[in-house]
Amino acid sequence: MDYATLIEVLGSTLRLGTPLLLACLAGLFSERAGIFDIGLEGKMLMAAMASGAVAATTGSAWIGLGAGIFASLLFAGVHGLASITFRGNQLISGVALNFVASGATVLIAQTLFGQGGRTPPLSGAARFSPIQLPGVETLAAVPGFGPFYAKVLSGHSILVYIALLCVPLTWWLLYRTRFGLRLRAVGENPESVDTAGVSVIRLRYTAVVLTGVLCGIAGAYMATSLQAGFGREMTAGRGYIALAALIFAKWRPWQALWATMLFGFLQAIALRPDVIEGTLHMKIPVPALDALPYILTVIVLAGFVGRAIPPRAGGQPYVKER
Amino acid sequence: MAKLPTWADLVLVPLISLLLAAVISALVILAIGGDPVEAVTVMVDGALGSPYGWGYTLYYTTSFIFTGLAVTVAYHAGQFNIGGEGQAQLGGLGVALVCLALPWPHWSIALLAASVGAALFGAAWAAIPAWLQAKRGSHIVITTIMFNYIGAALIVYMLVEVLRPIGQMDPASARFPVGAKLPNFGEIPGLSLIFSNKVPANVSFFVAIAACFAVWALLWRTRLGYEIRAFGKSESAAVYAGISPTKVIMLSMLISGGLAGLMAINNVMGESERLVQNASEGAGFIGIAVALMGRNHPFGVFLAALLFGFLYQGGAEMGLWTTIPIELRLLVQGLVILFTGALDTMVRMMLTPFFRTARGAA
Amino acid sequence: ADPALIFDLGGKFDKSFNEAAFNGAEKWVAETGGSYKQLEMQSEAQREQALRRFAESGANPIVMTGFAFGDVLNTVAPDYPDTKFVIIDMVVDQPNVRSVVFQEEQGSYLVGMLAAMASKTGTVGFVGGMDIPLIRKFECGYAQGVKAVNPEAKVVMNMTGTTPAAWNDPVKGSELTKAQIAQGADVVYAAAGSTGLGILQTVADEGILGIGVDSNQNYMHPGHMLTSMVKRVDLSVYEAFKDGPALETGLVVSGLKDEGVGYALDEYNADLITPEMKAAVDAAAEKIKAGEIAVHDYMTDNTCPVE
Amino acid sequence: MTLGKDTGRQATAAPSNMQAGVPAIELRGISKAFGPVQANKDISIRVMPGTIHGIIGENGAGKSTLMSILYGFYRADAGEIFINGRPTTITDSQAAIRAGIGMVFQHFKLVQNFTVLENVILGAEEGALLRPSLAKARKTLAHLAEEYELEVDPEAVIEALSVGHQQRVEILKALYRQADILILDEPTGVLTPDEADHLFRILRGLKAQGKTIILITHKLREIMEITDRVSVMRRGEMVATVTTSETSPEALAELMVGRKVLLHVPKATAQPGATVLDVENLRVTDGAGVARLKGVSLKIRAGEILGIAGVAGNGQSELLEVLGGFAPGKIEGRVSLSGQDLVLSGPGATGETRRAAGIAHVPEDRHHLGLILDFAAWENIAFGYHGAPDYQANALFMDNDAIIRDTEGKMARFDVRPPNPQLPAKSFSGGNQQKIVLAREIERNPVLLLVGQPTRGVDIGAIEFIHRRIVELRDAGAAILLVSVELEEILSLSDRIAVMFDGQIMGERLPDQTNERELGLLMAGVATEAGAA
Ligand SMILES: Nc1ncnc2c1ncn2[C@@H]1O[C@H](COP(=O)(O)OP(=O)(O)OP(=O)(O)O)[C@@H](O)[C@H]1O
Ligand SMILES: Nc1ncnc2c1ncn2[C@@H]1O[C@H](COP(=O)(O)OP(=O)(O)OP(=O)(O)O)[C@@H](O)[C@H]1O
Ligand SMILES: [Mg+2]
Ligand SMILES: [Mg+2]
Repeated sequence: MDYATLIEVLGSTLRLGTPLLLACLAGLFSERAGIFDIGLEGKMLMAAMASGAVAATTGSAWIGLGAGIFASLLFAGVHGLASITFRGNQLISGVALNFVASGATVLIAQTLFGQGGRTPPLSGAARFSPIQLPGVETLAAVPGFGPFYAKVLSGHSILVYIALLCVPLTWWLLYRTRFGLRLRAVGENPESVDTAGVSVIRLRYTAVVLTGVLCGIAGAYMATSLQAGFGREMTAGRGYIALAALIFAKWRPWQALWATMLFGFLQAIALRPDVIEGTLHMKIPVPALDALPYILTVIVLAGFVGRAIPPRAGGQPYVKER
Repeated sequence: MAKLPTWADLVLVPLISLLLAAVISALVILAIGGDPVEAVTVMVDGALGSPYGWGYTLYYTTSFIFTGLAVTVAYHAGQFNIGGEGQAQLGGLGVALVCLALPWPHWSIALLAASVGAALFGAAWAAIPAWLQAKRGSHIVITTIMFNYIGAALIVYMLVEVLRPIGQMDPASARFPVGAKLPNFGEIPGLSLIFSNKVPANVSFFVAIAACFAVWALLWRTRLGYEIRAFGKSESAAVYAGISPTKVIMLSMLISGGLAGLMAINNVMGESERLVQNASEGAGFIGIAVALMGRNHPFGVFLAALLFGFLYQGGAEMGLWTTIPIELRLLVQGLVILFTGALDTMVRMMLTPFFRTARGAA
Repeated sequence: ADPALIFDLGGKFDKSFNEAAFNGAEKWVAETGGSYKQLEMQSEAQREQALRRFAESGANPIVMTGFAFGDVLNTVAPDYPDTKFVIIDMVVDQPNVRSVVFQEEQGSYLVGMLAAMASKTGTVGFVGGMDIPLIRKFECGYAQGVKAVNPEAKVVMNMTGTTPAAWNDPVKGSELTKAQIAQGADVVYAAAGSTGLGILQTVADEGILGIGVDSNQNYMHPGHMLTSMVKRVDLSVYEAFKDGPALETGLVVSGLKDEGVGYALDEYNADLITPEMKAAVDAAAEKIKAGEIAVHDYMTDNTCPVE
Repeated sequence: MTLGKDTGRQATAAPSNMQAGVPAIELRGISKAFGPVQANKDISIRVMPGTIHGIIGENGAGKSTLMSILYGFYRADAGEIFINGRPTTITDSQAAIRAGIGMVFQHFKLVQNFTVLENVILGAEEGALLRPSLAKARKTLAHLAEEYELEVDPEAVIEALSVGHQQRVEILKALYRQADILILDEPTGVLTPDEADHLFRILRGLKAQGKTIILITHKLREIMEITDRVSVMRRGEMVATVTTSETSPEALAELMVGRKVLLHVPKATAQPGATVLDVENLRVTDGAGVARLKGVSLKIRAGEILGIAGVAGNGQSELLEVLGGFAPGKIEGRVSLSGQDLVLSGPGATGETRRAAGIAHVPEDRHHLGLILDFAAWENIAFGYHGAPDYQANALFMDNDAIIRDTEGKMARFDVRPPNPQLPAKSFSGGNQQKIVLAREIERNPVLLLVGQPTRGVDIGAIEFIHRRIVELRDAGAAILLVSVELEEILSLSDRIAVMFDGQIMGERLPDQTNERELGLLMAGVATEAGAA
């Protein structure tokens, strides 16, 4: 693989890794608070549809983004209701909401636009267009770094940079603020939070809301930035890959960045079998590349590469009195 | 929280959940400008109104019985097998390999061999997640989801690179030899009086019914079933009683995966007669809804599978003859899972006042 | 009986292959005031049920778009001898089936010529959908056209995938296009169903030229659409509907000769096609019709004479 | 310096005027039910400021529940709370903390992967950012550590700390929140004697600073040693509150158990036969690396009951588990049954192999081990014996009808009420549940019966019945290992008594040559002059 190709693949990595990153951070908030969320996929899908539809009708990507976040929050709310208030099975709730999203998105988009569950193609202000980072022109000439700066770092939509910004932000929130301390505590041992006089329920709902917002951005990115409009099942399992990345990252923000970028890279490279063949001098079947993130996750889950210990109270509703 | 009588828990809770799902769906239909009454009429007519409709309804029912039983067996061992989809796909691969291996002399022999192939491949696909859960504590829900994706990729690879006949463009295996063709309801003496030659429902339906009895007998009549249920209720007590957790997790998941895989004799061998991509069409996931609705009892699974068979065939007809998209099926499926599996506490809370007043009055 | 139309996995509104079929049907509706039944495939496993359902309901003729129906049609058609079936892009040898195939290599040759003439870099791209001989046929014709104009030109080629999902993966289409642009391509030919939406969007975003396929896609990104390789699927559907249950079965091969394929020139790309370009391409078209230029059909021997 | 919040109340109260003044805590008519279990019934109590007030009671008496209500963890069904004379509604722990109450729970409420500092500030942060809170806490902790001998590395992660240090963190948490009233729930249950002594020094220091302390324990020695007054709870009720100096351990024990004489089982002198169980130097180290059994040796002969007395958590459970086929950790030593060595770990050590060898086991915790509460009675009768030949119809199936018939017989013989084999175990009362377990284990005529807490949570009538059955089994020639925290049960049933403390056998006594006092001392780890043994 020559440098130009590498640059190309890395740029692609960042674009494809962004929705994974956002969804992964979304999952991080929820699971750190002790709520398992298999429903990242469904929330992203809802957000993609809502943002695509609203951006198409209003012509504004920003309003679309807001709609995406709103739709995602709606689903997050139901998940919160099921798993926090009614102490239901969090896994089943997530699975169920994914199906609801699969059905509802096509249903709504088809009703609104009659294009087979697709929203109309977005153009102009209805999409987040690429932005150039400062000094691209001058720096582009610098050998080595120049192309990297111009082609990999620069020229993405604002949502990509927001996603990247979310990483240090999440880290700071988690490890440097009161809220983060309590959030981490409630996922490890909700009783410790409760006996310290802090409401477990409120904390967990806050986490679920954050998850909704981030999934909303992820979905909106899919429809208004990565693509120009919503198409049925357009998230294509990214919510699950994000979940895998979360485990891979052991529920930590910076590691989440690396994990999602790794998975983004795998996706990017899976698009380019020609590059792989040229680099490795052998043909690797595309399905094998497609399956790689999942295989990696299973290996991590098996604990062969450092054990991934989820937040201890994860998945269990907080019940004081049997 | 106040307790409901057992019968209410078993019958009323799923029915109310279904009702809730139906009401929400009806509202959705109204919201998208459709007519719920028309939708139901079309569904009932399309799924139950003709032998043709019955043929499809029972065909889907057959698949859902297998995947519902798969979820049920795992559930009783305290395992949530969400990998039925992948296991069913792999089962299809097993069926295809068996059917294509020989020019089978008679369908019955082919069915037997294909069943073994399907169950073995399905079980194999459940084996690794099961082993990881038993020995390394890896969460089986996540691993089985991952295996769904890995399985899908594997099937693509097999279809594109291995099984696709030379000169064929679509990624599908060759057609199975005629000797491996299962009689459908139109070809079974007696049933042929009702069904035309063209229905997809086939002898696998009877295998599915047999599987219901087998699973019932397994769970409530055998030592292994006893151990599975005991382990599922209380791991620590099971260990006290000398029940090996590894054995129970492995065996229950192998049986679960085998049942999911067995579904392939219906769709792959009985209907399409070749292996295509995504042959299971989400039936593995519907198994979750079926098991939850059916209260994890084979008889309940049978009834719930009938219901979902109706929903699937009816939904297909609705997609065909009304403006309501076929995706409504997914919505209903999701809502049923949500209400029976995650919001069951809410449903019970809605019901308790009635029982309290009823008891108070008595 | 009403006719019926079944769309393949890319979906009715792919703005390309399936949409062309849809337009043909709508044209028939506009002319005759008739009505027809339609269905979009959601999954591989549904094909047989779809065919049978329409046949059972008495629809006639039943038109389906896409080679993937070939196998099931082969088994379903004999069960309904009184129903006529029309399959596009595939040959099914049954007495009640009309098979319509196109000489896409000819149309692709013409747009290949245009691409080579419009390219400033001497590198042009091709992004195909599913990697099957049919799409290789597009690519091979395209490459022959490119080389005919500029033997030095480079054709960068990618396929989106190996399964029908490749028809509906705009993200991948977009990424592949970006990669081709990085390799110098400044004209990209999208022959990939719905995936083409992503390809052409990227073409427009990146400011290069794109070539549409099947339908006339010039209107989608005016100024960035060099042309479209039109394949008159709409006509095939229209004619099948018009012929009705009495339609003649057998093989129909449609090419430049009967205007079954061609390149699109309209107000959206008029500025991009110079009179010289038009003249050259039209001349080539005549020669092909006359048999003076033989465009190799990939599917005859699964090889392509040019790289 | 004083860190406690200066509310202008008393500093130190002399014991003489303790009775006067306003109580620091007064509870009136507190009741609390968990579903069918009435954990607290109309409880009233007054605790004077600047004193150490003990609460004792058997397992399940409702001590923790009462204190958790005071701390706002549970909400009482009825009753009032007065803090320093003011009526106070305690809706949650925040309210309790505001009222100056701190609590160290029986099961610590610490975040295992947090540092000490993080645990201390959790919920008591200074602002939205952590840094200032941590800085302040670091300083404050240093002072507190100095003042109360509560040294612990503020940067250490909890899971790396010993239990004793974790407890200090809990105390620090309370002090950091400026608690004036400190509740400690069985603080010494998990401590070594040295750590316990240290804790008591801390508590005396706190008392000297004017803090009010409530100490829950069931160790009489501790009550006598440190408390000013003591309240006794039994079966959810408060039976008495007395001044410590005016009572005796014996009197307290009687109040606690609530019955002077346990119905004595008429039992003939034992006719011991050959040695059945021979345990030699058994050692168990649990998953966390803590030694649970430190070289236990004992022998039981056929037709003999060996009673193991001891405070819960001194290794009795582990002893039962090893013998019953569990692997509670790393196991060393030798155990033989009728001369045959038992496999102690690995695949050969399961409940199944133990039963095959003739060992029956009535576990201490019948809800989590002995029964599947959702299973019907007949399914529970087969539990553990589900592979028994008489329960199989053929090679494939179990014979459910045979099990049901067998269950009907067992229910009749053990007077299980209601005698309905189809009822789920959870719908039987505690005593009847226990009878189901006993019927299952006893009627297979085991060579050795392991029985833990046979009458915990069982009413008097059932107790007598259960005791008789155990003696009958002995007379039939079985060896019986009885573990109980009820001294009287041990005294009346056993032919020999071994006392366990801290994973070791402190001594062996004959029931007619010892008394509760001596056993109590042994149970507390105080070695006494061995009597005739
Ligand atoms: N959260 C709960 N839900 C249901 N029942 C409970 C709960 N906590 C305690 N109980 C029950 O309430 C009763 C009193 O329990 P509690 O823990 O207060 O007793 P305790 O005196 O502290 O016992 P121990 O000495 O064993 O700690 C017991 O029967 C117990 O099983
Ligand atoms: N895990 C346990 N193992 C044994 N006993 C327990 C356990 N948990 C709680 N208990 C006690 O067992 C008793 C059983 O409760 P239940 O309400 O059935 O008693 P009960 O009605 O008095 O029974 P009975 O009338 O037979 O004596 C309770 O007092 C409860 O505290
Ligand atoms: Mg307690
Ligand atoms: Mg009672």
